[in-house]
This record gives sequence, C-alpha cells and structure tokens, in this order.
Amino acid sequence: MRVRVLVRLKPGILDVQGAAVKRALAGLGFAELTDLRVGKVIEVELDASTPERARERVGEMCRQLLANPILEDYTLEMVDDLAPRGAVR
Amino acid sequence: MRVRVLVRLKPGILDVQGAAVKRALAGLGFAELTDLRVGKVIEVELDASTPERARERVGEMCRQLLANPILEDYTLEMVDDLAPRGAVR
Amino acid sequence: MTGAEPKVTLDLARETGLTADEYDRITSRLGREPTWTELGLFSALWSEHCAYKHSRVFLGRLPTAGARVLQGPGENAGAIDIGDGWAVVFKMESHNHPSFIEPFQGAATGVGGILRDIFTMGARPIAILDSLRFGDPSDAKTRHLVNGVVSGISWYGNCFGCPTVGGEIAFAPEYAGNPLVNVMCLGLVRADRLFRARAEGVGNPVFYVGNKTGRDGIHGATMASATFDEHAEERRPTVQVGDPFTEKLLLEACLEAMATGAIVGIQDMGAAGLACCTSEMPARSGTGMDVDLARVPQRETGMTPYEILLSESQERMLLVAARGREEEVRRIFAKWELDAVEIGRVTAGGALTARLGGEVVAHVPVDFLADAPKYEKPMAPPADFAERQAFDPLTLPEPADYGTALIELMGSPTIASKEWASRQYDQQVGLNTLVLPGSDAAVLRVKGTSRALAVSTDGNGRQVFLDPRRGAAMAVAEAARNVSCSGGLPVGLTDCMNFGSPERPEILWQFAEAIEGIAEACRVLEIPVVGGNVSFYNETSGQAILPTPIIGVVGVLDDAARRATQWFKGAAHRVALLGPESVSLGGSEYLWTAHRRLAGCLAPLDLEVERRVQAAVRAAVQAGLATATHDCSEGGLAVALAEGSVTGREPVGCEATVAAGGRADLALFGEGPSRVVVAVEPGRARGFEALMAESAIPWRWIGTTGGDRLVLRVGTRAVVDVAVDQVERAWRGGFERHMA
Amino acid sequence: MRFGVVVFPGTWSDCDFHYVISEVLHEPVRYVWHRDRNLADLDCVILPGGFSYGDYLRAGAVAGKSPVVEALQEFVAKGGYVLGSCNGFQILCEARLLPGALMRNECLQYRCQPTHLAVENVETAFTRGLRLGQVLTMPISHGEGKYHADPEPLREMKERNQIVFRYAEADGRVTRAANPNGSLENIAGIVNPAGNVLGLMPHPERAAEAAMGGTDGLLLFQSLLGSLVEDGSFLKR
Ligand SMILES: Nc1ncnc2c1ncn2[C@@H]1O[C@H](COP(=O)(O)OP(=O)(O)O)[C@@H](O)[C@H]1O
Ligand SMILES: [Mg+2]
Repeated sequence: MRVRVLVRLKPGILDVQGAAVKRALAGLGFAELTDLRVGKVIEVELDASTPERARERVGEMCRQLLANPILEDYTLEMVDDLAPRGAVR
Repeated sequence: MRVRVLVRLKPGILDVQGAAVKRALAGLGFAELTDLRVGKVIEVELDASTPERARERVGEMCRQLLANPILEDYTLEMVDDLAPRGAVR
Repeated sequence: MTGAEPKVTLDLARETGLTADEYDRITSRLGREPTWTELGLFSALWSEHCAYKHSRVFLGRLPTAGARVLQGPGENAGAIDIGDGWAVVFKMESHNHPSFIEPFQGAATGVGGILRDIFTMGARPIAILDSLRFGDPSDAKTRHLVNGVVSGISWYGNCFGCPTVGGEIAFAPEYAGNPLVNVMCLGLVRADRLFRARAEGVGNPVFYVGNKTGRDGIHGATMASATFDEHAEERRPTVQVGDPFTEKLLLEACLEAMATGAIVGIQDMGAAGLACCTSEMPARSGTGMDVDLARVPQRETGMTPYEILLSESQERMLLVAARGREEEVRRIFAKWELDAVEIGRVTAGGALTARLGGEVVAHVPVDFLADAPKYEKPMAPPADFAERQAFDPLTLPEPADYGTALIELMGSPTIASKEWASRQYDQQVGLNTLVLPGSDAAVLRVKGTSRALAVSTDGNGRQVFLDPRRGAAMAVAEAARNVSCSGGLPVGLTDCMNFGSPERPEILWQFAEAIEGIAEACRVLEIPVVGGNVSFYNETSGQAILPTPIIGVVGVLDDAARRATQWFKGAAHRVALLGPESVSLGGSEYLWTAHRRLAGCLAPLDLEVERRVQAAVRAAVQAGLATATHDCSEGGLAVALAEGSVTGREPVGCEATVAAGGRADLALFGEGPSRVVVAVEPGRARGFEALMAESAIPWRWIGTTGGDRLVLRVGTRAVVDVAVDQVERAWRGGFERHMA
Repeated sequence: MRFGVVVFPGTWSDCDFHYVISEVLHEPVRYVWHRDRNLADLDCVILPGGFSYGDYLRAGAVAGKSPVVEALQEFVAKGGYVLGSCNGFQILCEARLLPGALMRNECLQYRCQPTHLAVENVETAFTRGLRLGQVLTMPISHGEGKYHADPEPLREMKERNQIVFRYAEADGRVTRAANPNGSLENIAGIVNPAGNVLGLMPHPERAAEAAMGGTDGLLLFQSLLGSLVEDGSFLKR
C-alpha cells in the first residue's frame, strides 16, 4: 500500500525557502509567478490490510515523527503507484 | 493557476534522509513500513492563460532551477486549490 | 479609535499579564482607559523579559565602570576598548523558552537575535559561543532537544557566516523540563564608530528595514515571563522562524549604511518587536516617535495595529536616518535586496504616536512605557539550605577502583568531549580563530594588530544551588581563569542569569545572592560588567531549574603569539599545580556521577588569591614558560590532568602526585577554585620557579608528562594507573555514545 | 596575476580569500559583485564558500544562474582560471562548468573539521607545484559536500584525469573512514577537461598561514602563480 504525505508549513509561518526561490525565479524572468511555497513530500510504502488502515497508520507516523506540529500541517493521499508518473529525467 | 511540482531523487540515488526516517519509524514500532522516500513539493501559483500554458511555464522553471537533472526527477500536477485540503493541524 | 477592538478592562489587562496595580498606574497616568493597542504595548514592555521588574533593583549592584569601558549595560551590547583603535562588542542572551517549544527554530532565532545585537552597534560579528544545559541525555526527549538545539545553532550561525568557537554543554535532571540555550556573540568595530539605539534629531526619518512582519512570536516577551505548565502546548503558535540568509544581507546592508554617516541610531526588533524599538529609542533620547503602521511591510493580510506592534518576526531593524539622506539609505538596502521603508519621524514631546493610516491607535508617553514598575519582592533562603550544606560527602564510601572512577568521570556527558556538537559548527570563517573549541578559552586574532581576544563562558548550576553567592563568584572566577590560562587579561564580562520564578522568595534570594557574588568577584578581579540578560520563570510545573548564572568573559592578549592551550605537548615536561590546596566534594561532578548526590559545602574562594594565580598564569604564558595551562574545574585535579593528557591531537601520558595523604577521592576529584595545572619544559623550570616566587602564590611541582599511562599518586600509593588510550576513548566517545 | 573574488548575497569566505591573496600572497585582487559580467581584467576568478542565496533550494542552485556565472562560461572558454571552493564548487557543478553534483552529507549533519587530501592529478594549473600522491591538510566546512556523478560521466572523468583530490588518511590511503561526507569514491575536488576550472569542497584559504594551523592551501595558489610562468620556473623558487 502506498501513501503520499505532503508536509507544508502552516499558513502564516514564514516560508524562507519559498520566498528565496520565488525571488530567484522572478530574477530569471518568470514575472507571472504570484506565489510559491516549498514543502516536503514523503512517500511511504507499507503493509496494510485496507487503504483505511494504511491511512490510519501513516497518520500516526505523521503525528509521531514526519510532521512537526508546531510548524507544519500534513495531508495524506493514497497513490496506486509511487514511481514517478510521467517523470522528466 | 496552481501547479504542484514534486521533486524526488532519481531511482538509484541513495536517499539517505529517507533511510534515516525509515529507521527512526521502525524504531518507533512501525514494523509494517517497507519503503520511504523523501522529496520536495513546490507549490507554484502563477498567471497563465490556460492550464497547458501554466504547465509549460512551470516545466521551464523546473528545467532552469527547481530540479537538478543529475540527481532529481520532477512531476507536475495541476491543482484547483493548493490550500491544504483536510489538513491536520 | 478602531471600533472592532475589544474594550479594555481590568480583566483583559490581567489576561495580558499585567497586575491590578500596574493597570491602575496606567489608567491614572493616562487619565483614561488605554486602547487595546496601548494595552498591548504595556503588557509587552512591562513584561519581566523587557522590563526587568524583579531584577532591576539588584542589577545596580554590578560594577560596570572601567578605564576600557566604551559602553556599559543599557544598549544592545557592551563595548570595551582593546587598543589600536579597536573595540570589542559583546553580549549574551537566553532563548530558553522558545528552544523548549521548538528546539531547532528556538535556538536558531536565539543566535539571530544576539547577532543583531552586535551588528546594531556597528560591529561585525566575529564569534559565537553557546552555553547549553539539558536534562539527562539517556532520556529520548532530552536527546531530541540536544539534537534540535545544536542543529539550529549550526544552521543559523553557519549560514550567516559567523564561527561558533566555544561554549559548554552540561547535563542535570533539573533542566529536563526547561533546557537553557544561552548564546554569546562578539564583534569588532573601530572604537570611534560605535552606533547606539538612539532616536535623536526631531524630524529625522524612521526606517523599517529587513524581513516583512507576520504574526509570529506575538507575545514572545510575555511567554518568556511565564512558567511552563500543562498549557504550554497552547502557546505554541507563537514560535518564530529564522532566516539567516536575510540576516546576513541585513548585516552587510547595515554596516554599509552606517559607514556613509547617514544613520543616526539603530535598534534590533527583538522581544516586543516594533513596540520596543519605537518606545525605547526615543526614551533614551528624550524624543518621541510618530509612526504609521500601515506602512510597515507585512507578510500577512488583515494584521491589526496590536499585531503589527507586537510581532516578533525575525531579521528586522528600526533605524533613524539623518534627514535629507533617505535616498542613500534606500539605495544601499535595495542593493542588498531588502525592504527599507520610511514609516515615520522622530518627534518632540516624548510620545509614541502610532497610526493606522489616518487614525491614531496609540498615543502614550515613551518614558512611561520604558519605565515599568520595579519590585522588591520578599526573599528567603530555601528551607533545606542549611541541611544540604551540612552534608559531609566523606561519609560516603570510596570507589572500589579509582581508575574506573576516573574513566567513568571522563566519559560522563558533562565532562566528555563535545566534538559531536562543535564539529557541526563552522569554527573558522573570518580567519581569526587561533584556538579552536577544545581548550579553556577560544582565542581570536585581531587582524591588522598584534593582539588577540580570548573568550570563555562558564557557570555551574550545582555550585550556585548549594551556595548562590559563592557559586556565582566561582563562575566569574572560572570564566576569567579560563581566559587567563590562554594568556588573556580579562577586560569585560557579560552574564545571562537563568533562574526560576522570582515571585518565589527562595528563587529571588538565590538571584540576589548570585548577583552579590558576581559583583564581589568582578570588583576584586577588576572586570566590569558591560551587559547581560536575565531569564526568570525557568520552571515547569513548579520545578525550577538549578539557579544558573552563565558568565562570559572576554580578555585581551597583547601578543597573539603568546598564547597557551590546555593539552600537553610532549614528554618530560614538568607539571606544576598553582593555587590553594582546599577542595571539596560538595556539589562536585564526581559526587553526582558516582553517588547521584547534590549536597555539601563548596570549597572556599579567596578572590585575592584567585587574582594572583591568574596574574601568575598570564605572566608564565606571556614569558613563554608554559607549554600547557589548564584550569581545574569539573572533576577536579584528576580530570584536569587527564584532559591535559588526552584532549590534544596526540595523547601524552602523565605521572603526578596529587596529595600527600588523606581520602583519595577528595584529592583526585574534589573541586575548588583558583587552581591551574601548568606544564613547563625542563629547561624552563628554573625560570618558572623564579616567576612563581615573585608571584607570591601557593604552588608546587606535582609530576611529569610522558609515557602512555596516566599514573596518579596519593602519597606513595598509585591510586590510578590506566592507559591514556583508554582514558581518551572514554572521553572522546562519552557524549557521542548518547547521541548516536 | 589579477584575482577576482565573487560576492553573492550570502557568500562568506569572500573576505578570507581576499585577505589571503592580498595580505599573504601580495597579489592584486578585487571583489566581483554577482551582477557584474565584466571579468576582462582578471586572470583568476574565485568562487568562495558561504550560503549563496541561503542555499535554500539546493546549495549553489540560484547562484549558478547569476550574471557573473553566466559570464564565467566565456571567461573559461578563453582560458581564464576559476577556483571554486565549498559553495563555489557547488555553484560550478550547478552551472555545469564541472560535472556531477553535490548532495547532503551522508551523516545528515554539517561538518567542520580538518581533512587530508591525496593529490591525484598534478597536471592542472592549480596543482602543478605538487607531487602525485602528496597529502595536503585542509579543513572542510559544509553540509552538502557528498559528490555524485553517474557511472558514465564518472568513467569519462577518470579517463580524462579529472579527479584531483580524494579524502584520505594522513598517510595518503584512501579509506572509507577518511571520507567525511560519503562522497563518491572519496572525491573532494575535480577539474574540468581543460584543466583551468577547479572545484573542491575543502577551504584552501583556511590553510594559508601557520597561525591558522597550516599552509597547504597556499600550494594551490603558488602552483597557479607559477602557471603563468611558461617554463614553470616557480617550481625552483
Ligand atoms: N556547545 C559547545 N559549542 C562549542 N564548543 C563547545 C561547546 N561545549 C563545549 N565546547 C568547548 O569544549 C571545551 C571544553 O568545554 P568545558 O568542559 O565546558 O570547558 P571548561 O571546563 O574550560 O569550562 C571548550 O573549549 C568549549 O569551548
Ligand atoms: Mg576550563
């Protein structure tokens, strides 16, 4: 079972990475850019009897370790296949 | 227009951070974990006339800056709303 | 005034941390109820953290004058003249509460704050030292804190580009619920180019520079003025995030702007942010300030005046420029890609007027804001004070094997090598670090001169707990001794006073006694206090930390080449012990490590002897007579000798007679002030003897370096005889073992 | 020989290189602002250490796109010398002036410590004064110094003798224990095929005075200064 966790800074917390990347892209001429935020994606593969169970366990991992509740929110997404689909190499 | 970029280490490149997180989770008793990889999610908001155009420009951002092709793959996903849906706080 | 804001009442004032008396004082001076925004100003500026309400009456006892003092307490940092037209600017700050809530960002922003204190004075930061206290490292929660704090300091300091050259990490269970993160920073500036946090010149423009303002850290100052309890979690959203890259740009832009002469005064927006700057700067200058909060660069939408004034977003400064030179200032900040926005003017009349567009949201006299009430609360020694002191450690059994006891002590987390931390810090950027972390003090050269600076931080909470006055004086003596051992003349001191709640009589007593001890030591050792910080309310659910004053001493070496380090350099050097005989196991590291006891009396401290011993060590180093100098601190003489043997690149054995007789544990591991181990090349022994005779201090030869064993005798009995390799392994791996 | 030291927002070894070149080597040197494209007056451009643009995306990524680095392409093509140390090495890789990439240290921590470097190529302008197998001591100070190249480029690099320094023991043995950051095959420094662009993670400027703990870093500069003398006569100095 594969679960994708997106960990992002909570709204209102200064995203130093995002701000710097945004500035850099603007400098490269991407004037149409209005906002950019950087977060983490954690792709988890685990044995679980049902998708619900998988989601539950990964949620537990987030609470215990993957996300820092003081700074970050997280969302879970179930994915069939974590191999980068249409990945550009 | 909102585009989500997932940047991940290419297959075959050792994901040291992912391995460390995996070890830590195993230590916390998550024995069902079989694999874990850590990447970046970059959420871009831009002015563009069409979704195709947005995708094209963000692709250009990836090639120019957001991903290093020696180490990383990237995938683009169009999203209606980048505000964390069902975020856990 | 803004209609949507809450109506201010006494109950609301109480919720923001003000007392009924304080609220009375505000309404009677203003002649009306304060607005919601004004209430915010008072609650922040009259918080313990900003206003030193409980400590001010005591801090006045510290000696702050001296021929070299260019700036004493009261500014962003103190400054000392070091000769050749240079001044060293330094200060220490705590970031204990934020680091407990979010160790990485809490420690990182602690580094950011102290760096800004230094460069607002016009000085370029050259070194950071971090003094850390944690609970027992065998506890996973503590390891998480250590990891987070060290990597936060590493990230911020390294990215900014200031080397971390020293500090300490010590462990005691009393810090488990409230770790200490104290950071000291030093900078260099031409002595005639010091800047101050002043708002002079009515009509001069007021600029906001640096990062945009968000809602982060609102009420940080109030948080630092409250103890932790089960509700600590709820206060979490106030955590700030550091941005060392912007800070680096801010440094370069500020120094560049200062060099043009267009800057009149400048202050860092630290605790209580804009509120603090817009009231303290004019209060120091007898002026006022009129600012439009709508012009403040904001990261979030819909911020209220209250939030804009109290935000503790990082990497921001307020500066007053000379009228007519606004363009120059804007141009320099733009070059460094930073916001510099004129938000108001310096005014006459002594009031802070804050507007939001056209509307006045606060109008209060700055002298009133800056002059919080002072308290003289009741104090009393703790009930078990005499009982703890009455304990005689010699009623405990001796160790079965002294070699094993020494090895255990060398591997105990407090004494073991802290390389695990220091190698995560850049130690050399700036090309000044002559002595890297690992010796008694760090030594930094001053380029373009023959001089160097030596700096050390010290503080032993166990000793202060057992005897606050003597323990605090010992901390001063030790920090100064570390500097003297390196060859530096101590010239200035900063402190960070970490205590529990001052509203408890026994804590306030500890604090008052500690201040007396520091004052007395500074007077005799002739070291002025030029800055410091008080951190109260370091307790969780009623359990206070050990009272922990951390002392940072800066010294000057006139000749940078005449310096010393603590490790033995080769075989057949003679080893001398300088200083008194008297030591005690009371409060010692050994008593804790071997017996888990914190009790007993401290050894006596004779400050006059301390002064002479330090002068003698400096004279020996300056005359080139010493190949190694090391003070005896935690672990006593045995640990000092073992450290001499194993802390250098190559271990060097040693054989010494530590006492004529008596209990070996006392002789080996007893701790006492004013004691220094010195190694001398055999050919220099006569010269050294002559110098010691002149110095009129107690001293004796105790042994010789060489071989691959550490042999320590009491009388003729070799109580310790161990391979130095084994000692080295214990010391190198002792701390890392916990962190792996 | 005229040196230029590039300053990006966030660079911090700029002053140190400037100091060593002017105060220790007594050679002419100026700072080059990151927006500056004019390098015509320079013989050697230094890309120093630091955290350009905070290194918030990837170390060196943003600086790799800066005007001065774009101008370097032509400068290098014309035979100008470039030395990138630490963040400078990362920038050179990001700009494709050197092959490969630098990743987060395998220990996932920053490392500031002395290292020993075994010299594997003495044909470059920067190493002409050295002996093959000579061991230099220089400190590192970085969080992202683990060198990576794919097998094919790595094979080419070896074929062209592009590996200049490897982390080693004090006696020159290249061992796993001597590798401070998990770098591929202990690689610490590489050169471009033409031999005029050197990138290395260690800090030669921190090993340029005895008081700072060693002078091995100076050897790179002395080799370079000698390179200007066609017959290599500096070697006999
Ligand atoms: N947190 C730290 N950061 C940097 N250096 C440290 C740290 N902790 C200890 N050190 C260094 O390790 C050495 C020994 O520390 P310590 O035992 O506290 O010294 P002392 O007994 O002289 O006070 C000192 O050089 C000190 O600067
Ligand atoms: Mg010491």
